[in-house]
Amino acid sequence: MEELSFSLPTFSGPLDLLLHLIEKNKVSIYDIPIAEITDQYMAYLDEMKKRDLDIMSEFLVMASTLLSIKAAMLLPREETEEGEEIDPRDELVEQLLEYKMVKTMSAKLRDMSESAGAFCYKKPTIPDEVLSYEEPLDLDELTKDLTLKKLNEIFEEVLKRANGRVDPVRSGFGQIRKEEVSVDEKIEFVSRYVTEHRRFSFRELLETAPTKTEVIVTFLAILELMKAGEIHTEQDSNFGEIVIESRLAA
Amino acid sequence: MDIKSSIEGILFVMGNSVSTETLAKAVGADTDEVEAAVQELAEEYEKGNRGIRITRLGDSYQMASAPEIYPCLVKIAKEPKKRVLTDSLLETLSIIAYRQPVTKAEIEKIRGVSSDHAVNKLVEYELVQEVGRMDAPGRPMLFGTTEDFLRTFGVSEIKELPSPPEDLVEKYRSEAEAEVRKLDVVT
Amino acid sequence: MDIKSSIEGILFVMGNSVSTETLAKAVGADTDEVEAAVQELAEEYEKGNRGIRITRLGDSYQMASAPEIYPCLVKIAKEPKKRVLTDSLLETLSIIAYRQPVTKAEIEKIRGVSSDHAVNKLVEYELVQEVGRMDAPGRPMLFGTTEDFLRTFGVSEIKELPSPPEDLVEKYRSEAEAEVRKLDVVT
Repeated sequence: MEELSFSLPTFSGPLDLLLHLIEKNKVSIYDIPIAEITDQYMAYLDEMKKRDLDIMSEFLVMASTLLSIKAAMLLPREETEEGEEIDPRDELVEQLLEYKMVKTMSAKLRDMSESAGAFCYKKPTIPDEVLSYEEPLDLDELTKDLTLKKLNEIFEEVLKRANGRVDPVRSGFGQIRKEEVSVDEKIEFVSRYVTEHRRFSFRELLETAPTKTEVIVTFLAILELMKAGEIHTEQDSNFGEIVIESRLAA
Repeated sequence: MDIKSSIEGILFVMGNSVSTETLAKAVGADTDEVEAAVQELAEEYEKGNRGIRITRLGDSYQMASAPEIYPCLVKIAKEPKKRVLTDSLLETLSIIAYRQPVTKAEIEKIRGVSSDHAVNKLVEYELVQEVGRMDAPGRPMLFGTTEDFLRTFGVSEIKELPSPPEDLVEKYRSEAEAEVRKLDVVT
Repeated sequence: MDIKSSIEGILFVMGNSVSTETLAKAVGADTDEVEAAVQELAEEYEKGNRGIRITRLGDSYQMASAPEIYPCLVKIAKEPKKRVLTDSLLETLSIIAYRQPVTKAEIEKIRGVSSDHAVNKLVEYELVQEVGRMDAPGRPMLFGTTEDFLRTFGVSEIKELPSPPEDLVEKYRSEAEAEVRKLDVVT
């Protein structure tokens, strides 16, 4: 067995190292002396570990693969259905062959990139006249889907939306004044309303509340009455209609 | 490879102008030889009516495309700008059409959003133009529709535009005004 | 100006690779005419031993300097920084080049090491790109080479890459067999 050289080349992976050992020992890929190669592989691994504790787990996986093949070599050979002996090294051999091919091709690619590097390219130099050119405006094309009727509809839509932003309650009010509605008063009012109407929507009830404050107080009154068990409320979905129903006997 | 071809390749890669001195250094010849070779090359391109030209700039030379290919270049050199009337442009246009002459501030009040960009785009598209200034503090610009706008819609005067129901307009106007008045009270 | 000259000018200005389709759009001809004109132009440059070359990259063409003038160029221009591809990167790249489209898992199986980092680096270098997803559990990403790959290795298409691996397998196999026979003789 050869002496280990201590100027360790870097290997791109366990297969790379394995191939290196096979070539160094001048043995055939098809007939790897597993025992020897495994010993050498492990020795390399030890040396690598001394230098770099972050040794890649893949190298260790290969080490265990080699050890398991080494063990299998000592046992009587398994046979295929046709009665041929199965060499425990076969799978590894296939993998090594494929890997060797990749190495050959990558060496070729490296050569090719060196000769291709002599081609030089140029950055785009687009003249200003071209860059500042603008297509002439085609007004008919631009407005081809637009009719006066549609423009009119859009305008009305815009106005409606503008209207939606104006608070009708506040704008109809003219000025700010203190609201004199207490929750107690409102509870009394709603309570009466419940007795009269039995079942109605919250929206209906709000028609009796002309200001924002009254709306809030009415809502508080509803909550109070619910707590007291006088009414029952239902709402099918978020923001849906709230239905209020009396729980007191008519 | 001869001097002329070497210079050709160098001018191509450099793109910018290259001085005769630099060219001489590159090809290992004196400036007179370089000068003669570049002239010859420039003439070949010119006489062959090629897509490339060599232009002299003082003591330098530069490779450039022939101006004749500009029409080809504009077709592919940049993404054509897509001009479309977006919803916000349409809204702004409708306000200007029905409320003209109108200021940007008024448009913004109706739309509830800043309309600077939309107005500028419409001016660029030649559908809207400045028609004067309002006699108010700051003398804001007034906008109206263009003749192109009328022509596009086949009407001869703004008056011919179908008007939105007047009562509707009035309703919105009075409501909006009412709120504005109320805001005055608060402040 | 004829198609050939127009294409010459366009390739010069654009600098990058331009697809035959784009060229056709620019000069207003069909792709066959463009193809013929570009071929003719490329041949003229080549046969005239000129300083400019036209290289094909898949369905695109790009103007380049003749490799022979590289020594002249480095005398006056900064030498372009070459990207150093480590053994790991080259191995991964050659697997992708010959096996594309290929998943990371397949690459890892051939190399026997995790190739995540290598693939990501190659994507960053724009030599490799995602080309789709495999119709298999987990829908793994498939990788293939880019146009930059063709440029870097001086080929017009993947098919031009040397010796398909299949031939090599046979070579190694027969070599190995010869070796085994030799051993038989010795023993």
